[in-house]
Amino acid sequence: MLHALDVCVVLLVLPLAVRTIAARETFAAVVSFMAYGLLLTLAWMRLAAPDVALAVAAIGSGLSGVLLLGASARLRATERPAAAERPSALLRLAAGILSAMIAAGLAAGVLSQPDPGPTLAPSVAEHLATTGVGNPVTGVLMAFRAMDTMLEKIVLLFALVGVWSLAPDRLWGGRPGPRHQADPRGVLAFLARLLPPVGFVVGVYLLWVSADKPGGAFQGSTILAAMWLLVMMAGLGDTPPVASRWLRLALIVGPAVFLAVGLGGLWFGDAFLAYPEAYAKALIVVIELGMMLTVAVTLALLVAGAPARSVPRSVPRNTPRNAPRNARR
Amino acid sequence: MSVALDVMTITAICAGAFFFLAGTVGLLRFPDTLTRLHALTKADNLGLGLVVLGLLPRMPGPASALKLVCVWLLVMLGSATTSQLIARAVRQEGPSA
Amino acid sequence: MHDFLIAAAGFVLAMMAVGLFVVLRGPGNTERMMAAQLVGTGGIAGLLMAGTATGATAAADLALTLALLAMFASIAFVKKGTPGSPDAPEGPGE
Amino acid sequence: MSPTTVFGLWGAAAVGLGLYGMIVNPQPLRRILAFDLLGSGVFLLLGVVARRGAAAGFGGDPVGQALTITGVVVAFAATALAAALWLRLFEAAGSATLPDDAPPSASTDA
Repeated sequence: MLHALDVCVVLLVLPLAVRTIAARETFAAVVSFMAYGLLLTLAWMRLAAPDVALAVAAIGSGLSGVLLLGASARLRATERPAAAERPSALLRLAAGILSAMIAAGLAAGVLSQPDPGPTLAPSVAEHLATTGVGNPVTGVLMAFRAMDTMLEKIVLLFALVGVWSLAPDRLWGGRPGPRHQADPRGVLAFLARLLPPVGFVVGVYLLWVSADKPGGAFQGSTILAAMWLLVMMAGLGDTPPVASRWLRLALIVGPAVFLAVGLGGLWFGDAFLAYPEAYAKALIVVIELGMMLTVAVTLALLVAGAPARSVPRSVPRNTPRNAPRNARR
Repeated sequence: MSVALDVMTITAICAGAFFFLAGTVGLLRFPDTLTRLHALTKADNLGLGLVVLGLLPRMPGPASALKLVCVWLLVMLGSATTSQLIARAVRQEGPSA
Repeated sequence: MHDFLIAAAGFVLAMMAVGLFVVLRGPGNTERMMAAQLVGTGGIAGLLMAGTATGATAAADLALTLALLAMFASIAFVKKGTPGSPDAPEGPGE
Repeated sequence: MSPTTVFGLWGAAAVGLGLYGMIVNPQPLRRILAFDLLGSGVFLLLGVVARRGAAAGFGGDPVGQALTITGVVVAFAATALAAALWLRLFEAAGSATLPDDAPPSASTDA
């Protein structure tokens, strides 16, 4: 019965994938891809990976949708000229054959996997007790492969620096994205006041349960980022200027804490990022809290984009909290 | 007792599935955007609500049951808000269909 | 009961499929957005039913996340062309 | 068919479709979408491998799952960076495609 459901989901998802590639209008492709992402989370549940399902769900429905819909609205003018540049039939045929061959090769690989598959699960199970956490995925992310997780934080920061550096010189240090305006007594503002507290609770909950049950710091911080974006989209708060000092601090606190704990491991323990066993869980929670703040801010700013509005010269550095908000441009 | 709960689960979930059917049919058959929006909210509110109601007796404890109710409340909040926003956009720009 | 819940989940997914494919082809972007919304709700319902049937407790947390973020796409859809918002200079205009 | 086979085939198909879209679609945002589709296929294949490594009471190999989470976040960062690049190119050049025959520097002073 469940297997029939799996096949149903795949039959539902393949046309969506085809539409994502082949739909005539970009908007239809984006919506197809969003629906595809939702079904993808169901697949991850069926693959016994609830942590991944949560990450895919949070990123797919909270951030990707906003990013892609916004970009598709702004790039709409390019649609017609781009459609005229359709590659020749020969190139399309060649690309089709190449892609089909690669897909067939992968499918053959899927069908001929060794049984039992290669796994590191037993060694994770063996050493999980030393980390103090019960969720093996959290254990891998925060202890056994902590180096990867730390470097990934830094990759996120680099991506953000890359996005920011696309700003024209005169706007450097300014605020990203448009200043959204909405009726302060309207529905959207109502939602933006009601939902963020709920989202905050759910985000922190996901971090907290990740010690023993599916959840995680990424998943939680993605939800926090989405809530911040909601406040910005409803016009209740503006994006902070890129030059703001508290923002920079929030952006480095996660990697900094991670690095400090890692160096502490070198000092007190026997290796970089070696946690003393008695404090392992406490240290992991401290790292995760710092990481949550940094990742949430980074993800939200990645969606917000490059600086697009300059900050008035009179208030060069810090957040001009009481400056008139509408007189920006 | 457990038979009564089973009957309740089956009845509520069948009713919920019916509202999903109704929402889909409405989305396909109704003449303009605003009425289609109306059909959609039936699936959001009643369809999911009845499914949640039917699943409540199957939950292992009150905490999980509460979580399920929260899911329903959040979906209702979201669907009510977005319906308002979409309807407003349609009124400003004229129906798109 | 297990089979009933799975079958109900399958039914809801099938409903979603029907709505989706007719509407994605359909005329207006608003309809497409509504279809996406329907997929979101149907996905949550199917997830809860299948999760309850298989005893996957994480399904409730996942449904909570999806429910919390379900409205974001629609909000972004409504926001993008709001008149009066000082769009970035590179914006193609209303 | 077992879930790993079904979802593995889905992953293979998504990789193929995404690759085709990335080569063929001239519209930049569509290429980003195709890239994400390709990525989702790769992650699914990873998830299938992890699922088949279920052992020691875990539903799947936690190492593979953890790497997938890392990958999902990095893929999102790449998507955001790519979208920002295209938007900037469009802003500077008034067009978001790179013509095949023009030198790349021509697009900035159009």
